[in-house]
Amino acid sequence: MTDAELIEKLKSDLGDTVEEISNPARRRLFLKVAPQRLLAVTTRLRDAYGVVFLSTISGVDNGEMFEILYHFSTPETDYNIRTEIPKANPHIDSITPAIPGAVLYERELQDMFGIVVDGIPDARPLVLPDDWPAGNFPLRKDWKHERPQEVIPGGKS
Amino acid sequence: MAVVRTLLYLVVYPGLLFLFLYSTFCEWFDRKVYARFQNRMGPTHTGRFGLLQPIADFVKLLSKEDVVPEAADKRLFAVLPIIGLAVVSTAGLLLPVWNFDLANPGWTSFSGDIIVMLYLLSLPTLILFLAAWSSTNLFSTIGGARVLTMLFGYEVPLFLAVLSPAILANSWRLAEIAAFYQRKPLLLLPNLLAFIIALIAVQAKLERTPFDIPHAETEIVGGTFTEYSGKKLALFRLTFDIELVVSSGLLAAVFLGGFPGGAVVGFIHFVVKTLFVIFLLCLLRALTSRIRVDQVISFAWKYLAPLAVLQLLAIILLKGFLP
Amino acid sequence: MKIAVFLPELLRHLFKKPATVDYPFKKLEVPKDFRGTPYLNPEMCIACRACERDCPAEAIEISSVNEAEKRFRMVIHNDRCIHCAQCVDSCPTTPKAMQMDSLFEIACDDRHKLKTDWVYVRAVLKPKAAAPAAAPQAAEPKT
Amino acid sequence: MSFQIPIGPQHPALKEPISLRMTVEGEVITGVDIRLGYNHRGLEKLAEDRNWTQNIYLVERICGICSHSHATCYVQGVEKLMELAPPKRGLYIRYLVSELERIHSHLLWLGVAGHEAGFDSFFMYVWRDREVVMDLLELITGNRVHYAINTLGGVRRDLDAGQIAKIRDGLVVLRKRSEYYFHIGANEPSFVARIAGVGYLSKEKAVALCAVGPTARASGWARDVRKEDPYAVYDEVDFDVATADSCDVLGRVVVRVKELLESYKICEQILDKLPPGDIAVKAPRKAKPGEVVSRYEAPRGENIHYIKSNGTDKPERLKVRAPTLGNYPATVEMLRKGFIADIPLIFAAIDPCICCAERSVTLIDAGSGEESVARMSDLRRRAIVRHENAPLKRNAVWPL
Repeated sequence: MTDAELIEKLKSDLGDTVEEISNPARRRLFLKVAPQRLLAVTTRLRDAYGVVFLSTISGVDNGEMFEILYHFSTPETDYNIRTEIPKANPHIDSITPAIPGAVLYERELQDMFGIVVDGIPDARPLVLPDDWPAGNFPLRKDWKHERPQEVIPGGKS
Repeated sequence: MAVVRTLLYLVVYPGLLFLFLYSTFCEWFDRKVYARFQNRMGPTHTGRFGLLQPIADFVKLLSKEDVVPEAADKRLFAVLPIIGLAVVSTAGLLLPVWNFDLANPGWTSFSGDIIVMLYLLSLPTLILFLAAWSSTNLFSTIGGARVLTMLFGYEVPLFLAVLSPAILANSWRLAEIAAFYQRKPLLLLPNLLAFIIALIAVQAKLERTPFDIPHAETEIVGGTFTEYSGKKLALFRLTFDIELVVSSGLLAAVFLGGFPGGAVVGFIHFVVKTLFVIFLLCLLRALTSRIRVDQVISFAWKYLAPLAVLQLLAIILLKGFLP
Repeated sequence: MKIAVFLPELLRHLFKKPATVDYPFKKLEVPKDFRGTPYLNPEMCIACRACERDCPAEAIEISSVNEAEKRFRMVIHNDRCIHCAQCVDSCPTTPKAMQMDSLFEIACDDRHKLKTDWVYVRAVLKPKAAAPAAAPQAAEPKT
Repeated sequence: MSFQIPIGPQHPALKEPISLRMTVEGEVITGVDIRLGYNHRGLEKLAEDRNWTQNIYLVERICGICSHSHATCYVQGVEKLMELAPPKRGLYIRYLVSELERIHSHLLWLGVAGHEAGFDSFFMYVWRDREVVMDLLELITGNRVHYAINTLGGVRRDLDAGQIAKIRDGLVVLRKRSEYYFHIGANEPSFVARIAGVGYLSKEKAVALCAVGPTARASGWARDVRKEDPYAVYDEVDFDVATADSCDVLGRVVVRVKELLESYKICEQILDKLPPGDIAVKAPRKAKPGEVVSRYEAPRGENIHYIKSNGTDKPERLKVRAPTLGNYPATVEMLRKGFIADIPLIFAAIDPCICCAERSVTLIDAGSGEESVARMSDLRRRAIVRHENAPLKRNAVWPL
């Protein structure tokens, strides 16, 4: 099945649950869905299209909004599901009911962007230390890392 | 005079000094052969051909910081390496290396010394277990449990295998067993199976691959030795080296026809035969991968112990036919 | 399943030469394109700062000593250098002002000894000049 | 009696820091927890203030073993963003290096598997043979580990006839030796007894937990990015996807061995078809705004980079998912109900590359034993204080 046929099928199948489907390159489909429909679309894709493999979840800080991309892949094509949530109220539903392997990526998302994933089975921080100051989310654009002064132990300067 | 002689026996030959030098040499030999099996160089640069490397390691460990865990039973923790060393050195005294004359054997040779020696050789295992347990580290505890578990596997086959030549020789005395096979070397052949079983069991006793389970570094870090450092670790390593010499000497005396000849020839026999046994142990080490502790037990009880019993039966039958 | 399949292999190796190189006593030859330590040919450098801009480890520092005399100072922090040779690729001159040698034993006990610096006069490249245009008198590397 | 043992952050079986908390009952594992973040380097944030060229070397240093994988994955994506078409010869050389890297990585892994099982002879032989491919890589790229052969728009170094001949010779030696050693390694009873039936991961679980690479393929799930999303030269070469159905560590060994043999085949095909011409085109300094998802089959599995550009010479966002991170949930599943003795083998069987999985923020440190985590700077300060206050030459006791 080529990408174009697949897009037609997806459009007729999912209807207006998907806001936008684009195909910028071969084997790359970008679907845009509303955050509250994410789990439904994921489940539907898993059951009807065999989309079981989640490569990763990447988040981008776009200023006012967080853009979250779920990168799925199947032998036919890659699905990248995009959703946007407001920075003021960063809540998203967990997709672990559909894809159990998503938990690590969702934990990373929580750590790095401060997005609250509702219904995540394991909400502990993944990569940040326990004494990490609350409210610091490193991959947000307004978080700046200050490089510490280089000190050479026992050195002259 | 007798006191001086006894002291010389104890301290110089075949006592501590000789055992120290010879065991470090054996460690060098073992490491070198192991390295050559694996296309490596082994110790090269300390002393000629790296001969001094084990001594250098020993001295280096002696000079290292000695850390004792807070929660450990400190007295037991400190005293165990010394007891271990004493036990294996005592076992070393029983080796028939210096009993040149069977009619007038030294005061350490007596009827039943083979049993005493086997007993002394099982003590280090218990000492290891105590050392592991007293250091209270999690990894040590697991290692200690593994030491004891393995003990139940290899000890019985080892005893059965070592006793079968003794039964054939009709003696419980190492010097007499050695002398018996000296007279009738062909009778060594029926003991071949027992020799192989004893080799495997000794390998397990010395905790070398494939039986290095109690201190399998990739699984439980240092295992029994996790908390040991500095002087105590050095003594433990020396204990293992001496145990290697003593147990290979035991196998050589029992299965390879003893160490006949006078002082010099007998000593050369001793060296050649123990090195041969160490070579075989080293080969076994290079040949296999580590197995799990449950596999050790099932291997020992499914194969080693029945085979050892079979060997014993065969020897007893053979003895009936012999004049 | 067989027993002791490794045996012939092990015994054969007993008589083979070790595969190990006795390193500090014998040394291996490195290939001719080995990426070692970067160094500067001061007579070719036009101080365009392309290397400084592209260096991923920020190991190159170029500062102006005297703008009127066109004297520049370049410091290569070999303690930060990751030996990627991007500075050589980025260098626009022909022949290159930045080059790599094949030294690999540069470890030492003090990070400050790893700094190399040059004070030099900016070269003015003539279009087809084969010889370096500027005098290299000020170009002694100091450590 | 059940108790918890910490495997890592420092442990002889793990060459890199990760913390596994095992709840064990005797020798049997009953619970597993993985803690990351011991050595997080903040690479994704760092990439946002480096230019496109600098980032090649930054992502290359995500990992030492699969350095080329990350660099290639990144470069592939940026080339799409910049709409560059690298010349054929450049691509062939780039993917030749990537196959050689796969060979070196798999040989390394086989040796490590031998070592974890206590089979040191196998380890030594395999690593000795690995030197052959390391030397080839050094010959081609000028370095043994960080090849740095990728540049935007092609590769940086060309191959000459002498090098090609040497690579062919090396491949012949490698193939001969690997076949021989795998034959005898696979017949050594004590080794096979250690790895067969250990670390079971059923196909359903592998799919559900999104396992990647050889781990998934050993569970009978034939997924290979090179086959399903053929990038660059992979639709021009002929190779098979290796799979195994035994779902255990033995299956993972088999998959990697088969992949090695496939890689020798691919390398030879690439050398046969190597076209003449340029090796690189000039790349612009800035990329147009856009986004790209770049996938690459690293030796450990699927490697995916999401790159977003905002029209400047620096990326807006670079998301790196290394294969090891994808395999962690599957590892937890595999370790359950295993023996303590199996931990190193099972964990090593995913070919963990901890530095790959740890990328995003600052140096942190999981403290020993207790569940306390301290900042690296804090630890360093404490270490310096302790060093300065330590009395000279006294029997020290553990300071806890």
